[in-house]
Amino acid sequence: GGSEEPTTTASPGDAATSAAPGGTGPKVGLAYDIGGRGDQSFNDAAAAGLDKAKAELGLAEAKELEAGNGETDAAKEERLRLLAQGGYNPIIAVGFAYSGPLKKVATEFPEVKFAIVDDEAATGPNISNLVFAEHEGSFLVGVAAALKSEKNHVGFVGGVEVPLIKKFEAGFAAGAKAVKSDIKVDVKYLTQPPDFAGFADPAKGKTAAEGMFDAGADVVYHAAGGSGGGVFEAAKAANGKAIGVDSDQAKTAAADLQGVIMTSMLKKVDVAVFDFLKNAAAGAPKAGTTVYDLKAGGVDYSTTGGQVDDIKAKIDEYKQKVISGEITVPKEVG
Amino acid sequence: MNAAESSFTDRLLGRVRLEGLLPLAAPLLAVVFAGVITSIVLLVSGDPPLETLVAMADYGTQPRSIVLMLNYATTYYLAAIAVAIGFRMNLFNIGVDGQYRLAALVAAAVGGALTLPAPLHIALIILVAMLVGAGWASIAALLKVKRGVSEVISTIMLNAIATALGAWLLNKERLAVEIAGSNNIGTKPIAESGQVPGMAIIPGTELKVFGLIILAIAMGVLYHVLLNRTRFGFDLRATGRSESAAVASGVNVKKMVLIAMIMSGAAAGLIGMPQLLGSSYSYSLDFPTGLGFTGIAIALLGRNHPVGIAFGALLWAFLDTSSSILQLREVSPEIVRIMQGTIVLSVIIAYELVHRYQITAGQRRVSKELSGGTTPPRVEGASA
Amino acid sequence: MSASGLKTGQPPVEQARSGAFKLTWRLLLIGIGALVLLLSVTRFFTGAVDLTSAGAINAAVALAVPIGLAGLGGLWSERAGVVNIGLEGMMILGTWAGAWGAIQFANPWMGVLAGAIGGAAGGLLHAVATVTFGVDHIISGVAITILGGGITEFLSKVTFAEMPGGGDTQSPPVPKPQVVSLPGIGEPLAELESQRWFLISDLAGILRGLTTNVSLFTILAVLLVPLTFYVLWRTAFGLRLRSCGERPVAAESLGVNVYTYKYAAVVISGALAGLGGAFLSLVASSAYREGQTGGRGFIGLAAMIFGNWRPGGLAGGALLFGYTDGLQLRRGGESVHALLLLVAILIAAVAVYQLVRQQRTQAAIITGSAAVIVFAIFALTDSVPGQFTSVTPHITTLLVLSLAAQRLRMPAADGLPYRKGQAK
Amino acid sequence: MEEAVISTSTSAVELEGITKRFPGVVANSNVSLSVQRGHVHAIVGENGAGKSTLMKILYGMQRPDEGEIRVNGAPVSFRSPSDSIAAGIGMVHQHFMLADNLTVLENVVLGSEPRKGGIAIDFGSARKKIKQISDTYGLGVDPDMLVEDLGVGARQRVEILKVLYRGARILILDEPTAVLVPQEVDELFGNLRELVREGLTIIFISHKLDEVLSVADAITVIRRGTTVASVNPKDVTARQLAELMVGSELPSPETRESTVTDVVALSVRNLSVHSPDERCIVDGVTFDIRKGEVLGIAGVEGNGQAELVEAIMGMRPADGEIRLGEEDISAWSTLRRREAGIGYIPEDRHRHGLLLEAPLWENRILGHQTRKPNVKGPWIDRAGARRDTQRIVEQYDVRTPGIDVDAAALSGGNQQKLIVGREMSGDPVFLIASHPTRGVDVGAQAAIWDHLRAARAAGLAVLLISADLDELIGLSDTLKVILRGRVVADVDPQNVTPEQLGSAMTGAGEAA
Ligand SMILES: Nc1ncnc2c1ncn2[C@@H]1O[C@H](COP(=O)(O)OP(=O)(O)OP(=O)(O)O)[C@@H](O)[C@H]1O
Ligand SMILES: Nc1ncnc2c1ncn2[C@@H]1O[C@H](COP(=O)(O)OP(=O)(O)OP(=O)(O)O)[C@@H](O)[C@H]1O
Ligand SMILES: [Mg+2]
Ligand SMILES: [Mg+2]
Repeated sequence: GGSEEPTTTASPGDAATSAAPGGTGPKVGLAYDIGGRGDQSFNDAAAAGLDKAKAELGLAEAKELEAGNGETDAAKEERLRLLAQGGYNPIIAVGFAYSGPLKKVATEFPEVKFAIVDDEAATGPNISNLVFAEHEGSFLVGVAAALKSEKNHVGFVGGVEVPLIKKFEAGFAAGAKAVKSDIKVDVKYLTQPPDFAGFADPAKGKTAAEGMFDAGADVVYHAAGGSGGGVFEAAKAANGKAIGVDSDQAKTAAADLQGVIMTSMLKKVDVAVFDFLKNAAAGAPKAGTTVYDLKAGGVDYSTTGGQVDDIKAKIDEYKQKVISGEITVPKEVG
Repeated sequence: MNAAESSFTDRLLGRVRLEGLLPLAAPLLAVVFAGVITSIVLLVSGDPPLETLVAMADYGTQPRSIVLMLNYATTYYLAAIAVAIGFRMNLFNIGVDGQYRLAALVAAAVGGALTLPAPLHIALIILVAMLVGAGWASIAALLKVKRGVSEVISTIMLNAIATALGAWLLNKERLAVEIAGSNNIGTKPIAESGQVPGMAIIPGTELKVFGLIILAIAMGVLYHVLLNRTRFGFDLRATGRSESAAVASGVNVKKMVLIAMIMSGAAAGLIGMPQLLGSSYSYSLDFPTGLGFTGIAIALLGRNHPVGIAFGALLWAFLDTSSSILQLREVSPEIVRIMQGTIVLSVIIAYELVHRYQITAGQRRVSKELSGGTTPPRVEGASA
Repeated sequence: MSASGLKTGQPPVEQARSGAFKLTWRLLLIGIGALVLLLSVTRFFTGAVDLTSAGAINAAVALAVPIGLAGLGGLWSERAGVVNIGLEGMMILGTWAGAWGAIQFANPWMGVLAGAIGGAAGGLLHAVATVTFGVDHIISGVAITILGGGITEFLSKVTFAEMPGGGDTQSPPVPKPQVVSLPGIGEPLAELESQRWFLISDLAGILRGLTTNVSLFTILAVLLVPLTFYVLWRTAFGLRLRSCGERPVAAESLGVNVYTYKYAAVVISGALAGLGGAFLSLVASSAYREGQTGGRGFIGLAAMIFGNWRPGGLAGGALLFGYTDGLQLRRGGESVHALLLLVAILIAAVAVYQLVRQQRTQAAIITGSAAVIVFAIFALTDSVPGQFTSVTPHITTLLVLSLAAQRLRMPAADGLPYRKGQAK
Repeated sequence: MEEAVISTSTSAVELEGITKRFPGVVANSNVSLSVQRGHVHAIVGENGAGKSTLMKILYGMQRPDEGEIRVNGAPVSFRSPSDSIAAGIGMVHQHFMLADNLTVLENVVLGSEPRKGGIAIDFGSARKKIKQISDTYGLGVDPDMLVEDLGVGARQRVEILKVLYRGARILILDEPTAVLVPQEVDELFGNLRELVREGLTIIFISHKLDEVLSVADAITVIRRGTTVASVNPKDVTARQLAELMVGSELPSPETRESTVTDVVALSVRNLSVHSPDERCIVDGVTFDIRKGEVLGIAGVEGNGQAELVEAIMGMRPADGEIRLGEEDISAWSTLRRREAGIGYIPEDRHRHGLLLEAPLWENRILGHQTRKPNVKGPWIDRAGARRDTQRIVEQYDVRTPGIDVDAAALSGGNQQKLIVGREMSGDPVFLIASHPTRGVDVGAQAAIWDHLRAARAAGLAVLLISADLDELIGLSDTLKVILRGRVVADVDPQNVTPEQLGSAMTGAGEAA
């Protein structure tokens, strides 16, 4: 394989610097999207999965690379290629942007196992696609929001108006309407692609949420990455409620804000990554699509802080309906 | 001094005039200087300077990286040329960014919508891109000419507006189609006939160089000829150097502003083409962004001179491609960015230093001639 | 000796100073009044209450401050002849330094100070490159913007990552500067506002927005505008600084050390941009967040040009941008749609002016039809697509500039290289 | 300490062995100069001789490579003008050192502002002081005007005011009279004598030798960067002085027999120009210029001459009719007018005549972008342009290291020669010559006059605008006086003295 290629400076020798626990398990390569580890969003969730694997599976080594701003496919391709050549196997690509590049590189290195998060388009015998039913999770928090809303008015703040985030909106709105068909759902996206500042601008998030609370909403759900902090602040100031996203933000958010987060939509990228690594370590990663939906427990809602305990039963009712297929949650804004 | 030779070096290094070995000194000093500063940065960040730089150089000289660099540079070069056209007459077109994104989007949509015989199909796509870029730039141009709105503001604003317009267009009801199983969204892929095959000109790798690198080179030549060899170019440069003098010489400045801005926009339209026709074949959410900004830096790095810009583009491309290898060597991404910034700064500073040295050298030469007892060169010049 | 020769020698141009438009306080107040009236008319007919709501005004100010501070930064350096396109980078440095200082010393004002210093450091670098080494101002600015990003990312990794609640790209919550309100008037104003009366409620809303929950940092920022004017136009320091931007050689010939003043200007410029950044991490949100400037540095630059290199003007530009940005973020669809009506009225007014005052019939017809078109759009739609509401501030800026054809006057030597002893 | 020095020496300034090199040029080589206190000391020399450079060195704006400077006997080393200002030296530069966008007051006080409470400028007292100086010396300067709104004469007075404001004891005036009419010159000299009486020392540069002889107590001649002679005005004639300077003899603008034909080359019918704020700057001007005729326009700077010229060049909108030969060109673009054979020697060579950062041969193309030998169709003909530039440099004796140096590196006089050469080479049918010899040394002056005469004899029609009345009277076949944008008098150059003309220009003449 590529690892024998002498010319490349990316030969395992040089790269071994970061040797984690130095266990006997595989050498794992992780390619992040923009933001990388520490983005307090899905990159971080992936990182969490990796860390868990490090601890429990005794990986020989883990190498993490992150994407640059506005880079081309070629750069992503090269990133994956360098990892493959460096003898990293399996390799995980985080984010749909890696779809094209991963497909290419996977065919170049048939013996290396690849996984990609949030994408089903790149398919191959050595590619595992880890996708999530964000709309289903959002549906549940939509239900929760509607149940908690006294003014029959809720809001959704999206970071950037891209299809992925619109799945959150669609599910949330569906969930809210499932409870109260006449409920008002305000929607705001902070920026438009390719301007991804909307995922990192708390000031904008705060203003948008303030607007919704002033307009009479009392629960606001955000899928805005780093801008979410602003949403929580606005909720606190207006003593309304907010709903977190991706991870259990009632745990991770600033202490004084945790109180306003009634629940969070959990997107368990960490679980997906860990599962994949576990199978890979066992030598049998499942190629093709694995859907992490409600059924699989890949998405869910959090109960930290006990604010939804009173309505938990109701929410779980809907949850069952979705799992049983009695309710099918729309992926797209209707 | 020999006029031809002097004017050549002059052109090569923008306004810096160098005799003898000095032209080589500039880039050399630049590299050394940059190396030193970067080493300091690396030391601070706790990375081994020498190995890291060696690794960079080593990686940068591998066939595959060279291909990547050339492909990056192709795009960067076009971006810088687009900006430089404006700079040559003191127009600051910050709007290249919006212009090329919108152009690429529309061109991709048109190219995907229909199929024509190969050369026609490609030509049409490129034409559309140029038209859209020019059209978008003409808004800023008209605002400046008719209403005296500074192009700096208008283009900053138009970049944002282009983003909104692009987002609106890149939608399933309009120009976009769903990509099955992907969270991405893009225009309908361009058919074979509209694609520009890559060229395997670098031995030792199966990666191909963008076919449209030819277009970039052509643009460079065109830029040079147009500006330095034609009447139009003279008028444009004259306007840039002194508007009042240009007016007195019979140049219609408003018209020049309009034309230059539109040309800059048309050139901007080309920026996305190598990537679109050579690699992605569709404009989607992950189409490269921010190239206009890079173009500004590279244009000035190359002192708005076609050859200088080529070097600037390659340098920039080198820095970008080496990002991954550096990360692989545990140099954190932000350090990579800091290195890029410092290298750019140190390169231009090095140029200035050489320039200064050249001035004092000139003075020393004069004093030698003086002690040599010859009459001041000014007088020789008059009779020569 | 009689000076007759000289006296009569005075050419006509010297008698009447060219009647350039002079902005007086009276004109200013009339303008503001007209604007408020226009807003309340629009609000009244469209029912888009957010146009003049306290919340919107409050948000407007909060969004305008960072832009305004960046703009002031640009003003300082360009008045001394140094183009500063590195504002964004200096602002980014400010966001980190602000948060770090506030957390480190558990005192928001130390954060403010640190933010200024952080930005000033960026300014110093720009000064070294452009003044000492005579590097092209724009490329230096670009490089500094890249550097600013990289350095802050690095710093936040080595500082915030360790702190509880912090991370590589985000700081723990920061202590915020105190928020104050004019006591006793908040409630009654809110009462008035809720009545939805024509004009009165609008004024109440605006007043409440300006007088309740205002951060002390905001007040500081607002004060910096008149302060800048005073220093630059009323003090010896300011005169010398401006002369370096207008005609450095003349300054040099009178013994002014041009380098010193350029340095001072660019460093102060950086400090102001840094304050803008600090405002983002300390007030606009309560933590440092990687990439939170989101291009505001460039908007600041635009605001400065919008204001024709004058403090008052740039403050106006920043406010316009902040207000429209606030509107679109809060209740985009509705408010922005209402703005269409306002715009239609505005353009119509211009058309009338052109017809009556300037006798420019043709122009009037064009502008008039534009007004009609805008009104038609307003009447036929009931909301603006999300993609477009997001650029309301940008479109408005362009609109205002193109309606008010301005005679821009940048400092004569702005962006030109200067070397001592090269006097001609 | 000044007192102590005064007792030891009577020379205010002594320069010894000053050498200054610029890239490609030795501006001064081993210049020595001694100026007595209380003298008006004139320095004369050809363009690029090194006069301004020498003075900039004395003023601390440029540092000598070699040599010593003594002020009042004490050796000094000026690091910047502030040092020389402190030593009581003031300089009026040849190219105005004024910021257009600042007021007169701001320009004057800059660098030595009266303070209120340490930081704020005390505008009140500054205004008072400026008015007071302005009145004492009859400078008639309004402190609150923007400099950009001032005519050249007024700017000159502001420059002088700047120096006086700083209470300088040693005044350097670099070509202060180049832009003034006789009355203003007399006025200025009156002031100078006054100042000398008050014990000030004045160093004064001029290309107008009669002026020099009339006002100077001592004269130093500089040639190619070195002092060639120090003479006493009493025992030299202008002619001898000229020979010392340039080795050629003193030229006179006298035109020989008239060459005026009756073919009208250019006719202007009630031409009016309005400023943006609707003021009438040029007011119904009407005249004809025939082939072979030189029409002189006399007038104090800023009475509409510049606007008149720009209107004829099509550079600013104007009402009225302009005919070139048979054609009505009123609606034509500047380019078309130039192509039709209008040549243009602009008043401000740096703003309208040259691309300072471009090499000479590109400046040759400027204004002739559409004509041979500069272009072939849409293409620039480098070889042709370069060849022709070389020709101009030789024919018009432009002192330059070569045709690839930037125009900025030429001394202004030489820049002027280049422009004249260029405009003549366009074989024009009609030439606008604004101050064709301003700031040009007597040698070059002679050359330029000869060229004008030759062209005129060949049937060229010339519109001549000049502040040098000898030049006007000497070259013109007909003379018109312009005042506040109106033609107020026709004067016969054959029998009018500069003084009469001068008073006519300032309005005083209307009565006479
Ligand atoms: N800053 C400078 N850099 C380069 N060359 C210069 C500079 N200043 C003057 N020179 C050159 O030095 C020479 C002397 O210039 P200087 O201005 O002293 O001449 P001058 O006697 O004042 O001429 P003029 O009569 O036209 O005023 C000129 O050839 C000029 O080109
Ligand atoms: N930095 C410079 N580089 C090159 N040449 C210069 C520079 N500074 C001045 N010069 C040239 O040297 C000449 C001498 O300067 P000076 O101020 O004496 O003008 P001048 O020769 O008297 O011109 P003019 O006759 O138009 O007043 C100037 O004409 C100018 O073009
Ligand atoms: Mg001179
Ligand atoms: Mg001169």
